[in-house]
Parts: sequence; C-alpha cells; structure tokens
Amino acid sequence: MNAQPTVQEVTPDIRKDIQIALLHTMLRVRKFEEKAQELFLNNKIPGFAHVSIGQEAVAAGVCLSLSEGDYITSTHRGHGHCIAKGMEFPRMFAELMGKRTGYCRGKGGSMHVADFSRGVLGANGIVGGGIPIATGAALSAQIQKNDSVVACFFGDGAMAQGAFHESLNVAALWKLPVIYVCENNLYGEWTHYTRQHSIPDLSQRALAYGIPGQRVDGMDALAIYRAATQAIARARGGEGPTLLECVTFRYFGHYIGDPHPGRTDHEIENAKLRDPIDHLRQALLASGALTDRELALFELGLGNEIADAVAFAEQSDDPEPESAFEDLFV
Amino acid sequence: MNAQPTVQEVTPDIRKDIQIALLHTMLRVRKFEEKAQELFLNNKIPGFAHVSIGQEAVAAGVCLSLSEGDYITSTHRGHGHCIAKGMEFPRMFAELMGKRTGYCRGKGGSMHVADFSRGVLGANGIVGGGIPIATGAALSAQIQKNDSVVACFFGDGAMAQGAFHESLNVAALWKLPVIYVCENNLYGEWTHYTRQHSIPDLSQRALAYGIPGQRVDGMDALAIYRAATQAIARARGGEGPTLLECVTFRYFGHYIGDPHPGRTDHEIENAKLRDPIDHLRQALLASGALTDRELALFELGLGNEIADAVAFAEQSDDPEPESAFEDLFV
Amino acid sequence: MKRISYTQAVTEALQEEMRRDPKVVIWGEDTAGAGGAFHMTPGFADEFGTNRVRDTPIAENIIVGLAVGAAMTGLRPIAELMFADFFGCAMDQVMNQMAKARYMFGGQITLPITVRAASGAGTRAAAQHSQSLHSWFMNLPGLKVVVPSTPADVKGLLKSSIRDNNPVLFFEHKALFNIKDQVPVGEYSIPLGVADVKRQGTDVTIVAVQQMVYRALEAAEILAERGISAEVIDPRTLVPLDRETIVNSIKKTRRLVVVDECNLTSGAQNEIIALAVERAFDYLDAPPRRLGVPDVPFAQSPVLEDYILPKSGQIVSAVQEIIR
Amino acid sequence: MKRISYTQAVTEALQEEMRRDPKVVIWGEDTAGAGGAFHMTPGFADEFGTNRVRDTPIAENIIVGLAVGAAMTGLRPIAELMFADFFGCAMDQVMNQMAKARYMFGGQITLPITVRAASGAGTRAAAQHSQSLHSWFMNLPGLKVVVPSTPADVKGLLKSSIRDNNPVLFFEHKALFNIKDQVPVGEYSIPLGVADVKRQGTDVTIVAVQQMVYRALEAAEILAERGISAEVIDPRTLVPLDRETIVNSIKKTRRLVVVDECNLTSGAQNEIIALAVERAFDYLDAPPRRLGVPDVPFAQSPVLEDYILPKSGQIVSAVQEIIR
Ligand SMILES: Cc1ncc(C[n+]2csc(CCOP(=O)(O)OP(=O)(O)O)c2C)c(N)n1
Ligand SMILES: Cc1ncc(C[n+]2csc(CCOP(=O)(O)OP(=O)(O)O)c2C)c(N)n1
Ligand SMILES: [Mg+2]
Ligand SMILES: [Mg+2]
Repeated sequence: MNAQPTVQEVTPDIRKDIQIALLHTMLRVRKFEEKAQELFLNNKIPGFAHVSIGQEAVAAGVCLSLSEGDYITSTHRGHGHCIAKGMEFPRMFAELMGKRTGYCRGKGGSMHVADFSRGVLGANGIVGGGIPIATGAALSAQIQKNDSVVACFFGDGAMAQGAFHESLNVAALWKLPVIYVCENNLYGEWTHYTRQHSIPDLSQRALAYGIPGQRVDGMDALAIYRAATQAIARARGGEGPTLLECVTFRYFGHYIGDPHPGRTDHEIENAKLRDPIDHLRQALLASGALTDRELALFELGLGNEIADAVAFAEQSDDPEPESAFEDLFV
Repeated sequence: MNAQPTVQEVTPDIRKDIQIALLHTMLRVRKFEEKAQELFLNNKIPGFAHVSIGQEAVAAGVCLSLSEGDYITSTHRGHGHCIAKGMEFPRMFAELMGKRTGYCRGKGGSMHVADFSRGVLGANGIVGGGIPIATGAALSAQIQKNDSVVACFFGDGAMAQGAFHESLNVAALWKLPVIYVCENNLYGEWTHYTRQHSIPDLSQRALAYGIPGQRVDGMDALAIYRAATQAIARARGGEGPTLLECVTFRYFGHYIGDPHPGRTDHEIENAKLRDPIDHLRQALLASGALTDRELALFELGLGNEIADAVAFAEQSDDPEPESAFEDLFV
Repeated sequence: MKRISYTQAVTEALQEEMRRDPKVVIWGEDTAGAGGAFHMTPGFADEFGTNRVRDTPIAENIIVGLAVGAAMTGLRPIAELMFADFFGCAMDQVMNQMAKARYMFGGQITLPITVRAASGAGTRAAAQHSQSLHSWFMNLPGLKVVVPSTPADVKGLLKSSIRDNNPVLFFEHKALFNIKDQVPVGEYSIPLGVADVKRQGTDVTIVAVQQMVYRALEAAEILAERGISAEVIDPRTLVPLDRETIVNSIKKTRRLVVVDECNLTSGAQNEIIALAVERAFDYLDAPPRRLGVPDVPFAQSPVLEDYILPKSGQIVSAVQEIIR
Repeated sequence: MKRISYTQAVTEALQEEMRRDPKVVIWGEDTAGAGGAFHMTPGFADEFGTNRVRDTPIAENIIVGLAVGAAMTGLRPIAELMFADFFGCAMDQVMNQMAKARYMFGGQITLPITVRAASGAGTRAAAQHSQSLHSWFMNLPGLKVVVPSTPADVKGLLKSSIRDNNPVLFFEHKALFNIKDQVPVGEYSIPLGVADVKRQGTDVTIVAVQQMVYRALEAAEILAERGISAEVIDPRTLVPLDRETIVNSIKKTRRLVVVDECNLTSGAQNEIIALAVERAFDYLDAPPRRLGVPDVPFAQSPVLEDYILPKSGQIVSAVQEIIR
C-alpha cells in the first residue's frame, strides 16, 4: 500500500451528488462507531462489539451502488454496512445496548443486527457464516426473477472458511446475482492475512471459479464505488458473481477495547495518512463541489442526530424478561 | 478427451520394471474389483460398495510413486488405492464381507477399509472427509521431520466441499508434504462434473492456493506416474503441495449394481477404447518388455491368488457379536 | 385409500406441495437430473423446471445455507441432504444460522424451510451412513423435528412440514423406504405435534420412533399372547412433542418403556423418561425403561449391526421386567 | 497450594504437558502469535517453537481434521476451537471422523487428541457465542467429554485429557475464566471419570456442571440456613460419567435435582434423571427435578440472558418443592 498522501481530483465519472453521498455515508459510519466505542467503554453496551473505523469506504462504496430492493449480508464488524444500507441510528444504538426498541428487540446486539425491511439480512457472529446466506438470497432472486442483487461482505479471515469456497462455486456455476466483497483489513483477529492465506492477492481466488476478481484500494470510496457498480451491473445482467478484494485497514483493535499489540504505530499511522474520509473530503472541498460551510452544517446535523439517537436508546427500556420466549417459532 | 486408440511406445524415462509393476498393479485392482462386483451381486458383500474399474491407472501411478513410509487417504471408491499401496486380497475381501479376519475386523467394510501398517489412513464414506486428514498427516510428517509424504485421493465431486478449500489453503501456506490427487471420472454420482463446478479444468483450482496444478490423462498410468513422481519429490523437498487432476472414467455405475442410466453407450465405449490396462499391456508386449507367456503366468497367479483370497474370506467367521463393544475407546 | 410405499409417500407430498405453491423449490445432490439418490424426485425437473428443481454440488453447508438465504427472501425451500450423517458437513448453517436466525433478529422474518435427510440403521452402511441424530436437534431450539414411521404419516407430515413457517428437519428412515401401506387418497395433512397411538393397551406404554415402532408393535403382539396389553405410541414429531398423549397414556398404564435408535447416553429416549418423572411420577408403578443403541457406532458387519439395534425380544423383556 | 485463575490453570496444564512430551503439539486461531484469543497460550510459540505451536487460518473443520491426521501418524495434538459454537463449522471431522475412526478401522489406531473450546453463557455474547453442546457429544460415541468447574479441576483434568489416548473434548466455561482458587503445586492430575462431591449433604443430591456448580453451592448455603442439607456433585467429566458416585448419593439423599446450562429438551440433565430412575428408582422419595435453559437461544440483552439461565433461587425452590 502506498502511504503517500495525495490530494484526489474530483473524479469526473462519478456524479457529484454521489461523491457527496459517499462522504456523508462514511462520516455517518465513523461518527456512529466513535460513539459506539465510547458507549462500550462506559459499559453501556454489553457483550462484544467490533468497529470498522478506517474501513468506511468499503461499506459506503458498495452500499451506495446498490438499489433499494437489493440485499446485503454482513459480519461481526457490520455497523458500517448496516448504516450505509440505510439503517437508522436510534434503533441501531438501541440494539447495541440490548434495548427493546432495537432492530432485533435486544436479542441480537452488535453481532446480529439486521433490518429485513432494508434488505440487511443480518450481521453474523460466525466468520464466513453469511456467505452461504447471501448466495441463497441471490438464488432466490434468480428463481423469482425479481432483479435483486446481493452484496456479501466478509473479511480476509473468512476467505479460509469452507463456506467461502462452497458458495463461490455455486454462485459462479449458476451465475447468481451476487457480488462478494472481501474487506481485507490485513488481519483476522491478530494474525496477518499472509499468515492465514497461501497467496498474497486474495482477489486471485476468483480464478478458481472462473469469475472476475479485482483488487481495489479499500481506502478509496470512489474506486470502490466504481468497481462495485460494475460488478453489480454484471450480476444484475445475469453474468454472475464478481469477487472484489478491498484492501483497507482498521485503526483500532479487533474488538472495542482491544489494543491489538501486534501492530506497529508506524503501520497504523501510515494507514491513517490514507484515511478514506479525509481524502474524499479534501478532494470535494478543493474542487468546490462542497463548501466548508455545507460540511460544517452536515456535521452539526450528524452530531445532533447521534446525540438524539443515543438519548433514544438510553431512554428505551430493556426488553420484558418474558420476551425471551418470543420470536423463536412463528 | 481424445477417444482415438494409439499404441503407446515404452516410455524411456520410466524404468521397465516399474512399467511392468504398473501393469501388474492395475491388473490386481481390476481383478479384485471384478470379483468384488460378482460377490456383491451374489449378496456376499453387505452394505454399499463402489468399484473403480476403468480408473486403475490413477491408483497405480500414484501409489507406485510413493515410498513405504508414505501415507495415503482414500475414498468410498478406494479398493484400488488400498491394493496399489500394498494391502492384501484376503483381508480386503474379508473386510468387504464384514468378516472378523478383515482389516477392520468387519467394522469398516468397503467404505472404511484401512491398513495403518501400510500407511493407508482409511477409505472414507464422507465425500471430502479424507482431505483434512491427509493434510494433518502431512503436518505431522513436517513436525516430526520424518520425510513422509501423503497422497490424498478424492473425486471430482469432492472438490466442491469446503474441506477441500480449507485443506489446500493450509497445506500451501505451510508447504506441507502432500499431493492432492483428484480422480476426475467426470461424474459425482450421476451428475456431470461440469454441472457441479464452475470451471471445466479443475486443476486450475491450484491457482487459488499458489501451488502447481496439473491436468493429467487419467487413463495413462505412465503419465500419472511421471506427474506423481515429480509432485512427490517436490513435496518431499519441502516445496509444498501439488494438485493433480487425473481425468479418467468409471466403466460401471456409481455403486455396484447401479446402471447409471444418464450416460450414453457411446460415452462408455469411447472411454473403454482408452482402457489404461489394455494400453500399457499392448505397449509392453509390443516393445518386448513383457512376453505373452510372462503375462499369462502373472494372470494365472493372480487368478489363483484371488480365488484363495475369496476362499479365505468366505471361510472366515463373522465377528463375535460382543466385539461390537470393542475398539471404541482404548 | 391406496397402497403406496414410504418413498412414494415422500414423492407425492413433495409433488403436491410444489404444484400447490410456486414458492416451493427443492435442491440437493442429484435431485434434478437423476431424480434423487433415493429416487424420490423422479421427473421433478421436467415437471417443475430446473429453476425450481436443482442439482447442487456436493457441499452440504451451502445446500442448507442456500435455503436460509432463500427463505429470508421469500421462497419456501426444501433442501435434501441425502444421509442424515451429512449434517456434519452442514452443521454451521443448521445450528448457528437456520435454527437461530429468526430469534437473533427479533422475529423479523420467518424461515419456512424443510431439510430432508435419510436416517437410521439397518442397511449395513456402517458408521458414517447409519446415524440417528434427532436427540441433537431436539436439543437445538428453533427447529422442528419430524420422524415418520408409516407412508401415511410421511405424506401427511411432510406436507405440513413444507407448509410450516419454521425450519423443519424431516427424517426419512432408510430401513422403511420399501414399506408399503394405505394412504388416504386426495388432499390431507397431519399436524405437527400430534402423536399417534399405533396400538391401544392398558398395561404398559411403549413409546417408539420410526423403525422401532414396528419392533414395538411386534413386541406388543408377543406380549398380548402372554396376557400383557401394551399401548404403542409413535410421537411422529419430536419437536413439538405431544407430551399430553404420552403423559396420559403413562397415567393410564402406569408403566413406560421407550425405544429408539439413538445411542443410549443422552439419547432422545431420555426426554420421554424425564417427561414421565416430571409429570407422572406418582403414577409410575415401576421404573421407566429405555432401550436404544449402546454407545458405539454402527459397524458394517450385519452381525454387529443387528446385535446393537434394539429388537422386539428386548422390548418384550424390558416390559416383563417391569411387570413382574 | 497456590492461588491461580481458571485460565492460568489451562495455561499451566498445557505448558507442563508440552514440556513433558515433545509429541504434544497445539494449534488454533491466534494460538501462537497472539498467545490465544483468551490469552491461554502466552509465549508458547517462543518456548516451543512455531513447529509445535501454530496459528491456523479461520477454518475449524481443518483445525480438527489436522488433529485427526496428525494423531493417526504419531502426534498428540491439541486443537483449539475458541468458542464451542464453532463446532458447527468443524462437525464433520468431529462426528464422522474423529469420534469414529478408531472404531471403523477395527482398533488399528489410537487418537490421542484434545479439542478445547470455550462454552457456556453469561457473557452477553448472544446466540452464536453462548452455547453448551455437551449433550450432543455425550450422544456421540467415541469422545470423552470434560466439563471442569474449578482451577484445580481444570489443571488436573486437562493434563489427563492430553495424556488420554482417546479423543477428548475439553470445555472451558467462559464465565469462569477469572475465577481464582487454590491449585496443588507440582505435578498432579485428576483421572477422567471421577465425580467430585463439592459439598456433602444428606437431604437432596444436586448434580451441577461448570457455572451451575457455583449456583448449586449458593443454593446449598441458602438451603442449609433453612435446615436442608444438600449434597452437590460435580461430575467433572460427562463421558465417562461417574455413575456410581451419583447413584450412591441419590440412594442416600433419596432426592435429586439436576442443573445444567443445556437447553432443557433432550439436554444432558436427562441423562442424570434417567440414571436415577434406572438405578435408584425405589429409593426416590420424590420426582427428580431438572433445571436448565428453556428451549430458546441466548439473546444479547443481559435481562434476557439472565432470565433464562438457572439461578440459585430456582435451585432452592426446586429442592423445596420436592422436600415438602
Ligand atoms: C467460525 C468462527 N471462527 C472464529 C471466530 C472468532 N473470530 C471472530 S472475528 C475473527 C477474525 C475475522 O477476521 P476477518 O474475517 O478478517 O474479519 P475482521 O475481523 O478483520 O473484520 C475471528 C477469528 C468466529 N466468530 N467464527
Ligand atoms: C458428505 C457427503 N455427501 C454426499 C455423499 C454421497 N455420495 C457418495 S459418493 C458421491 C459422489 C462423489 O463423487 P466424486 O467425488 O466425484 O467421487 P466418485 O464417486 O466419482 O469416485 C456422493 C454424492 C457422501 N458420501 N458424503
Ligand atoms: Mg480482517
Ligand atoms: Mg467423480
């Protein structure tokens, strides 16, 4: 990865309003997760939670390429995907806190948040667990001929799971409308991906299935948007799946509170020089597509929205204990 | 596959005695399985059994490339591998018949025959089930630095299992001394492999792991011997695994008695024109490396050996019922 | 009524439901082209098209995973696993996804999935093709578990399973495939959760599942000759379990024998025993007895397989020991 | 004696056995570089080298499969699965290979394998990180199943598990990780198959496992204040199960309560109930009672998780209901 900061030009092939939406989406994700970290460290969020700070370009770039009737499956590090696909802060925070007003009525928490009304088929606590499900949703779209596409998110670590292989083979064989998005943040827990995989370029795994594979700069929302848009068009056109490897970085530890001691400061600082938000912001400001004032207003609104959402979540009640017996069988 | 019969030259790069051993081994497998078919159809063999008639070149070519301290894992269609690795007819037949003198004391049968004293780590009734085990045996050889290599047999169908992917990734990552031998007999049960896999050349799956992959004529024992010898040397030399795809054909149905209605006579007859035994026999006879008389004597001996082995097995007792309680825990 | 086999009953149920509801789809290894490894979906691909009837690669985790994703997005899938033993390869999708998804997500979705698999012993298929795993799945909240013993039950229960909006594991017992019996003509279904009293009796309650129902009925015949009247109850579904019918029978007969093909330790048998002591302890005139497969795998040798499968004679003995 | 934590006990046992026997090897996700996801193998890679201590990719089926192949060829592997829930991903190698290989192959080999995994609830980790699966594995012949509750038991039993020539599943309970207690100094081990009477009593036998042992002991305190003397038995290993100790206790106290974190239907609790009615029916003065997790998955909400985990108050009530 190139650590040199460069000011990006506004990319002419992507509409200005979309570029702004990408920036806004990344900011929404970042601010949500910064708040989630704080709440977790203040013991307001029980259980486990993992943030994707640093990786926002992938969620934004892919989800903004999708249409409303499209689906995603997510992972244990899924807040970004959920928010980028349109899920709302109040019920997100409430779910993380295990409140009854949460998307899953407090049953799921961070690792199992979902909103089927927005096509979010669930975060997943099992590494690789969502890949077969995404593939099934794509099969369903093909059978029902309803034009939906599925974006399946997973980490570099998940690519070692048998579920990855079984899914890609079937999706490629049947030309299912799905795109497989590997968020390669270089580590699975604390182990570098090159010590988990026998090849350094994970997008090459596409060769095993006869589908396109592409390595994308995962810190560049525009590059991801471009690659995803193309892959989704291909999927929707009946040409089958694509594997995108988005090379990115998580600034914090594996889970909230984890220091991830195995990484050097240099490694982290280098990555931050390429911060996806900073870069797109600079480019949009420099080109005049966005003014400082517009941005400040957006951030102000965002801050208020977050504060309101946290207040909503904090004021929400815990679930009724007896609701433990609900929602299993219909 | 090319269906034109051609008389092969004796290949100068493979020693004559080895070529003869390859022929003998293939004949041993063929005759064993022809007898097994007969016994099964006469209700002398309970349960399921699958024969590999037509595929003998793979077992012979690979196993004769191995040394005594090497290991194999096998499949539900494993008689050939077992015999080529040195297992003996009497206890093989006895095991197929469920007799107490069988290799597994009647507990395993055809799908679970094994002989650990000869490095045969078991047939396997689970498609793909042996692949992780072979990989573990290779890890063990690496850890113990004992110079052993493992040959892992599996069918085309098994390559869709997650276990295949998980195994090859680890073996390639750690450069384990194992060779993965796909016997592509074109069908998994009754479904053509091109309707189970998204790419037509399965050896290309090696690309996903950064290891050599080679498609070999699975009807040509010499070609297999050559490829396997090279792959085994590579593995033993610490350079890691190789994937060999041996394209072959099973003349009979999926299991003994199955007519496999989905294949055409033409397809079967075409494959038989390339019979691995016929071809090597003709080449060896034509070149004078083997005489008709030598061959006749070998076949006579083989016939007697089979007859004796069947007699041994038939005369053997069933296991004591109480032995059902033995062999679980040490 | 007409006489059909256990497997024909499967075929009829699948076919009728696929005709009734275009959302019903089916896939598995050799389901389409070959009409199923056990010939239970013959001609389905022709009738319903290869969009709704598919051959999958040999990869059980994706076979179930496809069903989870498809059910979340509007289909009513039937996934075929061939042998129940292959649940081993599919277990993550079964235990961590299919069984839990509705609950984890706070009830946002329904998962109308039927997973079919052949279970049970008696075919000399050895350790990896003979297991009965229903005890596990009873201990995995979120799944219904169906274990039919007769062609009529197969048909009626399979139709209900497919129509059910929850994930259902439907176990077809290999040793019963060729059993033939009367099945009602025309549309009918049997609700999940209703046991069937396969024989009425007053002296002892025998609860038996699938193949063991037949052995229990044989035992009941022998016992009748000896003046003992056995009631044979086939729960038909283990989740939900018809606890009322079983408890009422025990209260009436005051004695219980449970026979099943699960291995004995922590087997499904125990659930019936626990039920009896929980709800009918004071009625019991003798200790409830459990029969099952001793704690070893199945061997291929017929002698060994037969030795460990419960037999009618053992059921008779067990009953006689508690009716002295 | 010295005071160490539950996880330190794991570390010491692993370390001592790796020092003792060069055939002992260990691998799992983050086992080497990071010293284990739960910090139980710190510095192992340095001390024993990355030949014997390895980080694997995230692929549980191969983690177990490697152990099967390695054990067949002379090693004594320890495989780490992190969370017990991930057995779902490894199940084929567990159920169809590891548990059955010695038997299928007629006893030709031994399989000295230990598979370690963290199980149990109480950490707000929700449905996919809280399961207790021991009922399943008790119903899978060929595996030993170890469920330690104290640091001393952890250390002694883990050493025996590693030395055992059979496959052992060793469950470490997440909610007990930070518990500290006295552990003998120097070499010692505890044989598999010997229950521990954690508290002596005369009026009721409470059989409890892992986290529930502590709740049972709390209950016993409360009961003592009310004049009821409870005996608390910790089986420590479920396969083999020390049936004698349990049965003798029941014969003495004439009453039984079983408490475990398995879901109730077909849970491990039932095995103890079945044992009681099988071997001590005539001694029972009251129906044995089982407590466990109701048949739902775990939710993340602390309120919901706590609501379904058995509590000491419920144990007290159960005892009092059968000692009226
Ligand atoms: C089946 C399974 N195995 C292991 C884990 C434990 N675990 C949680 S996250 C994680 C690392 C995943 O790495 P990656 O896929 O790269 O995602 P990232 O955390 O980097 O976003 C592991 C091993 C799990 N949750 N599920
Ligand atoms: C896990 C698993 N799934 C399915 C089966 C059923 N089955 C037995 S053999 C077979 C076909 C295997 O095909 P392939 O790997 O090509 O081997 P071949 O039979 O052609 O030698 C299938 C599906 C099985 N035994 N195990
Ligand atoms: Mg990662
Ligand atoms: Mg094949």
